[in-house]
Amino acid sequence: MQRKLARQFFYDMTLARQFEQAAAEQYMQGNIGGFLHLYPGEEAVAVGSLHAAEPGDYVVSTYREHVHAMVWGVSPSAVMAELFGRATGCSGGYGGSMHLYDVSRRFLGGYAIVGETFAIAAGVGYWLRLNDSTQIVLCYFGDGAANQGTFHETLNMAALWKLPVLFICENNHYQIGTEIHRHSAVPDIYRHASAYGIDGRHVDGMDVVAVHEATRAAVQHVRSGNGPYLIECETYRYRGHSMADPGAYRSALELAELRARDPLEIFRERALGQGWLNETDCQEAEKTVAEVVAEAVRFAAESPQPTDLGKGVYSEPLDLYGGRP
Amino acid sequence: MQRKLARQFFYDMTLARQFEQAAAEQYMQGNIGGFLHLYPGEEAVAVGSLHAAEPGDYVVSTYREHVHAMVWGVSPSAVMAELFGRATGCSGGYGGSMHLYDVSRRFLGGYAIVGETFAIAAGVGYWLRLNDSTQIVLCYFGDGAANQGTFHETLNMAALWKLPVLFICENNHYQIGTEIHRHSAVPDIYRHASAYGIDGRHVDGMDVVAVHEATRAAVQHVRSGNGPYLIECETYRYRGHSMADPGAYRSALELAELRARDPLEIFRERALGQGWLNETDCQEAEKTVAEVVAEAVRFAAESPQPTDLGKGVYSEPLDLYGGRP
Amino acid sequence: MTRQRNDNVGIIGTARPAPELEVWQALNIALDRAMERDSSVFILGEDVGLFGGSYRVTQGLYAKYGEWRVRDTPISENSFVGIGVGAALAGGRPVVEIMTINFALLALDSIINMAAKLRYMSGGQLQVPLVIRMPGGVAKQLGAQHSQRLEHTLVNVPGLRVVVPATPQDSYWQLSQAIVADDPIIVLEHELLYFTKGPFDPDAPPPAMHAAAVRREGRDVTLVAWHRMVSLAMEAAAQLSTRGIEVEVIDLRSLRPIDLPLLRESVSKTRHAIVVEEDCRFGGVGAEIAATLGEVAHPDLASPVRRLAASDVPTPYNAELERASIPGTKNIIQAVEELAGLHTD
Amino acid sequence: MTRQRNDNVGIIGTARPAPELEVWQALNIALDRAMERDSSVFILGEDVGLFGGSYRVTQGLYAKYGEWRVRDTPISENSFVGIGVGAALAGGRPVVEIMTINFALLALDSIINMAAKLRYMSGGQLQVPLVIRMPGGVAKQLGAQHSQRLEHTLVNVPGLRVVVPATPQDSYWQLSQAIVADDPIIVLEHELLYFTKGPFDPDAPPPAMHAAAVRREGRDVTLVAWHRMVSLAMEAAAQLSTRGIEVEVIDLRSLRPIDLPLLRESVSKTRHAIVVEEDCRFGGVGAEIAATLGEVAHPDLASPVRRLAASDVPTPYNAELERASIPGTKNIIQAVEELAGLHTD
Ligand SMILES: Cc1ncc(C[n+]2csc(CCOP(=O)(O)OP(=O)(O)O)c2C)c(N)n1
Ligand SMILES: Cc1ncc(C[n+]2csc(CCOP(=O)(O)OP(=O)(O)O)c2C)c(N)n1
Ligand SMILES: [Mg+2]
Ligand SMILES: [Mg+2]
Repeated sequence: MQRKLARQFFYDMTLARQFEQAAAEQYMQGNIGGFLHLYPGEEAVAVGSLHAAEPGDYVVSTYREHVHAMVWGVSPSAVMAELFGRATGCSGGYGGSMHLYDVSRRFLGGYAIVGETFAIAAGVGYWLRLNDSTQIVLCYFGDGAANQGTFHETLNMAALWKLPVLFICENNHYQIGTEIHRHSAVPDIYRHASAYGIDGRHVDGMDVVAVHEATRAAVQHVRSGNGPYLIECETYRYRGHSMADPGAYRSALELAELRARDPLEIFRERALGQGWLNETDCQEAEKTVAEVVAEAVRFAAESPQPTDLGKGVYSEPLDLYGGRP
Repeated sequence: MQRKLARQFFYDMTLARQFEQAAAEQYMQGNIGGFLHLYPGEEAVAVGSLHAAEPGDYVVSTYREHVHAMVWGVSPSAVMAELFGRATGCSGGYGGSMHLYDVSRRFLGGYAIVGETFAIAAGVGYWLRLNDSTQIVLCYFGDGAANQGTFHETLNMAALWKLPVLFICENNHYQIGTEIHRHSAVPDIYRHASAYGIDGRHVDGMDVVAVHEATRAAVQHVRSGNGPYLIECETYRYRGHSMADPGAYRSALELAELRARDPLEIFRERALGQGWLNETDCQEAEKTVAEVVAEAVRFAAESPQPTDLGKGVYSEPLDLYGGRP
Repeated sequence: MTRQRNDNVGIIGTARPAPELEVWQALNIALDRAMERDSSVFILGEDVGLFGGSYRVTQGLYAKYGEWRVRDTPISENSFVGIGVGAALAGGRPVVEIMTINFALLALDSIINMAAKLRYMSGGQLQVPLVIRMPGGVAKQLGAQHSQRLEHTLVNVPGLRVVVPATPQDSYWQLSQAIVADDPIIVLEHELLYFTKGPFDPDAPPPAMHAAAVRREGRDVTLVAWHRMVSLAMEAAAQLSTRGIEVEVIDLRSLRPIDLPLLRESVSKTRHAIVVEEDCRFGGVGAEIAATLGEVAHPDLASPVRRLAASDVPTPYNAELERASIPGTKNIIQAVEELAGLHTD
Repeated sequence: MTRQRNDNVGIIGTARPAPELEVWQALNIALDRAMERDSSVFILGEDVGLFGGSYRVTQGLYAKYGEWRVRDTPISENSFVGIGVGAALAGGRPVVEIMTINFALLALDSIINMAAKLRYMSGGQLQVPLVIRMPGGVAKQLGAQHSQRLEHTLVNVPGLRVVVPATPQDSYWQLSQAIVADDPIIVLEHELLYFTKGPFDPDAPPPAMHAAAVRREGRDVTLVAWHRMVSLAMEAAAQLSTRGIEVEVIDLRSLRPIDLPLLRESVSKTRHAIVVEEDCRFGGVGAEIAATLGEVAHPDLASPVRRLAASDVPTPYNAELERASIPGTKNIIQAVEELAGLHTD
């Protein structure tokens, strides 16, 4: 493994962890409103997979997408400002935590209705395929989302038309308070792929290197015109579903067990052991991240509020009563 | 095979064929309106499968359901009267061809939106299971319907909760004008069952005996509390999708080939060969059916029109503006 | 500020002092009692069981009634609502919770094409005693996809009834009535009302499910509101009263049917009406109320029925913009003052 | 009976004689021209390709443009509309056909939660140049599930525009305009209008997409109609004219936005208005028109705006009941006569 990539993994996972921690604090202080879904425990998935894609590719994610946005190049400040609802946020303060967008980077959201990411990703894929483009789409979804009808409908069409979409399941075993065995008859999500003639595989979602390697192979498959691919990353979220959820449906034992497989810790140890990183690298990264996150919070707090209620509903102002100027 | 059952198969398939022929004629004469979806070519599916169920069981079908209704005990006259929109029809003239119901026989429709049958059947199954009933539900659907999100959603729940539902696919290779390889990435519908941990099997849907035997085994499986089961019956429709469709998207060759495997002819030959039936049996059945169908048309034509526009919208009359009597 | 209960004609309530409860508790008691009384009542929805419901409404019922009567579902809205319809056809009385109304957009085929139409299409044979509960409305910065009000979509559908309880007592009454009724009924709950308190007496005799209630009497202007807008209208009325303008506040309680006789009675006295609506103005339910009242009460009205409604924009995340997007007490006061100005001219 | 084209103010048309075409042909030409002009335009839907479209609208396009630009889809409405949204975000200009509006109930999440809201939620970054075509209305005995009119659901949604062309010329104009526009636009087509003929000139300059049209001038009553109800209103007007009642017929053409200035202009002359609607009365689009017109045109109106609409029932299959469930020419005549009586009293 390259040193450069290892640094990047470490930096990004640290950023992910610290950013979400800061977001939780800002939420508790009332600076962030609405629903806030955090990513601690799942860092290896976004970080490992996104670094296997190319800048021209598209990314479509869910409402738990702060980390995806940042790893894909949206600045922590723009994300934090969006959580604060400020005009400098990556959605201008109109979207909020669940609706991050950055068109210039081809980061297409941010969908709060479970199951929406499938068709959006396939639609982008359709357009790429129609234009014989070599770009692909990364589509994230949860284990609960796999039960939505759109999963089935979209995977069928993606397979039929060989669309360049890589479906990445963040299987954290829970659909809010419902454990996967209580919501899915076949809880190995990757096994669903075969119902569409799609190749699928399972990977340890706590191991950023494994996720990365699996994704690299999958990206290669998809980019070569072989149609869609599905990767199931088995992972875990440390917090409740959102800030509103204490997560009381999980046992302390289960939580402790999973926390012992912390993706950041695992990677740090391995990277130090293999000599990909040294202690100084890690400490420097942690320090930089702390500064970046503090700056993001400061930036967000000092940013102006958006002021135009009607902006952007239509491409040009529209009087619903047909006012003639 | 019992002589009695053989007679029944022959009678019902003959009724199916002749009834639909009469319906087509009545449609051409303007006595039947709306969309009319006919069953010729597919008779072995409804006839073979329904005779494997018990009277207390429930049946849920699609808009191509005249034959299912009749085999399940609704009189041809009540069905024809419904196609004519008369008050004596099995839905009082309010439903039409696509919405046949007979609550007393547990024939629950008649759904015109593709994919609706799944959840209705599972809902009935849920209620049966909640009450530890030994009855089961037969749920019919087409190959095109398997692409609807409700297929996926419902099969998952039916499997999770071991609901007593037998899903029966009438795979006639077409979703109106779109051939199955152009609408489904995995056109072997029975293979989809495994994505839900459900047992599924394929059967020749032109062979009424094969359909019957497969269904008997499946009914046994479902009734014993093993949860749902899926049978794919491969069949063919001779006519266009509905009376409005000339079916020009199919080659004459394909049509001729399939017609050569006509379910009625196959069964007649086999039954005569095996001595289950003799020529007299067949001729008698054909004669009786001709009378029954003629009577159905006469009954329908002479029946009164329904006259109350507002009947049955609610369980009791409701003034939307809250009129106080 | 102390608010007095008013026992005049048209005001729903009881003279007996009642304990105070929150809306979610009242709904919880309604479910519990219905399930105790009738074993055909059961609950379906996401996280209604082990988790106890996103807004606590089903709390405790899973432990008490078990998984078959309080069923946690996968995220499959169209199908689990359809399962509710199927079970209702077979004899059950399902109460389906759609976690929030925003997800109802996925289930409208089951609601509109099946639940609402099956009785009619079957010539009156089939019965669909189904209740669908959905929290909705603009809450606190939930963003455009999670701030939906779909009243306009549901009220137009023949075969459905739609109720909008705003108090614990009404929540109890109307949910209880909906469960015993033989038709599909939509119970719209407001996310910001679950934790508001109010008097509660489970044994008080209920008014008709669709009856509107006069929450405050007044002679100058009628405010027609429902759900959260009722409390804003009450606040506005209290403030206006100090300036000598007496507003009559009507809590509609039901959106299909609507209690037109009560509205007519009110405007025959006040001669002015404003509909206050949390949904977007264009094509909202307020239009039905204004159009009908404007037509039938024309001789009584001194000015056309007005509508105060949300701006015609998706709900923005930013807190200030969000607040500006829906009517507030100030807007109501201003609208009444404009009318009153006109009135006294 | 010969009908004259009228070139007065407010009447859309051209002085040049034009060939006659049917509505489906006009739509077909609009698609063909748009696809020729702009390679980012493509079509998605069930049987739009090889089969040529259920109502022939896409006939010939599959052969001409190939399967990637005219794509036959599985029965997966929510997802193929969502695919349209995704492709639009990436730069395409998809024209999605939902085979009939009845199936749109399955796709409303993609339409309302995604297409309509994405631009706003992204702070104006995302663009959704998507057209969704859907045939609908009460046709001939298609039964309750296949006779839907969902105008009321769609017109309330911020971010959408909804057009309702009733003539070949308007069908061509409005579909063409919708395809080049940068917002998601719903084109509602009426199943009984596809094979009606009318003058057609593809090169005539179009009016604004939302502009209403005066189809017949009159001084006594304004009839506001759209889609198939326009032709019934015209018939009624012709008959009433023989009895000395002169009706002004307005074809609304667009339901979001609506052309309120034209309506006001008309009622300032006629002082009476009736909205004629094929959808159910309760909570229909007619309510918005009546409420708004009643409010802003109050001083001009001699009587409240009335609504003539469908009965509030699912559509029955029986032909006579079906006919009775929606307004017919006779009902329009009767409604006008009632008003006129009132008028001349
Ligand atoms: C259609 C829909 N139904 C319900 C919800 C409420 N909801 C939000 S997240 C969630 C659980 C999703 O679980 P999963 O897909 O596993 O993602 P995770 O949150 O675990 O990352 C639910 C039920 C929703 N947003 N959309
Ligand atoms: C949701 C929905 N989409 C589209 C249609 C229009 N439609 C009616 S039947 C049909 C084809 C169904 O094919 P299949 O399920 O194979 O059944 P078959 O007609 O072949 O028996 C379609 C597309 C519909 N009724 N419902
Ligand atoms: Mg999960
Ligand atoms: Mg088929």
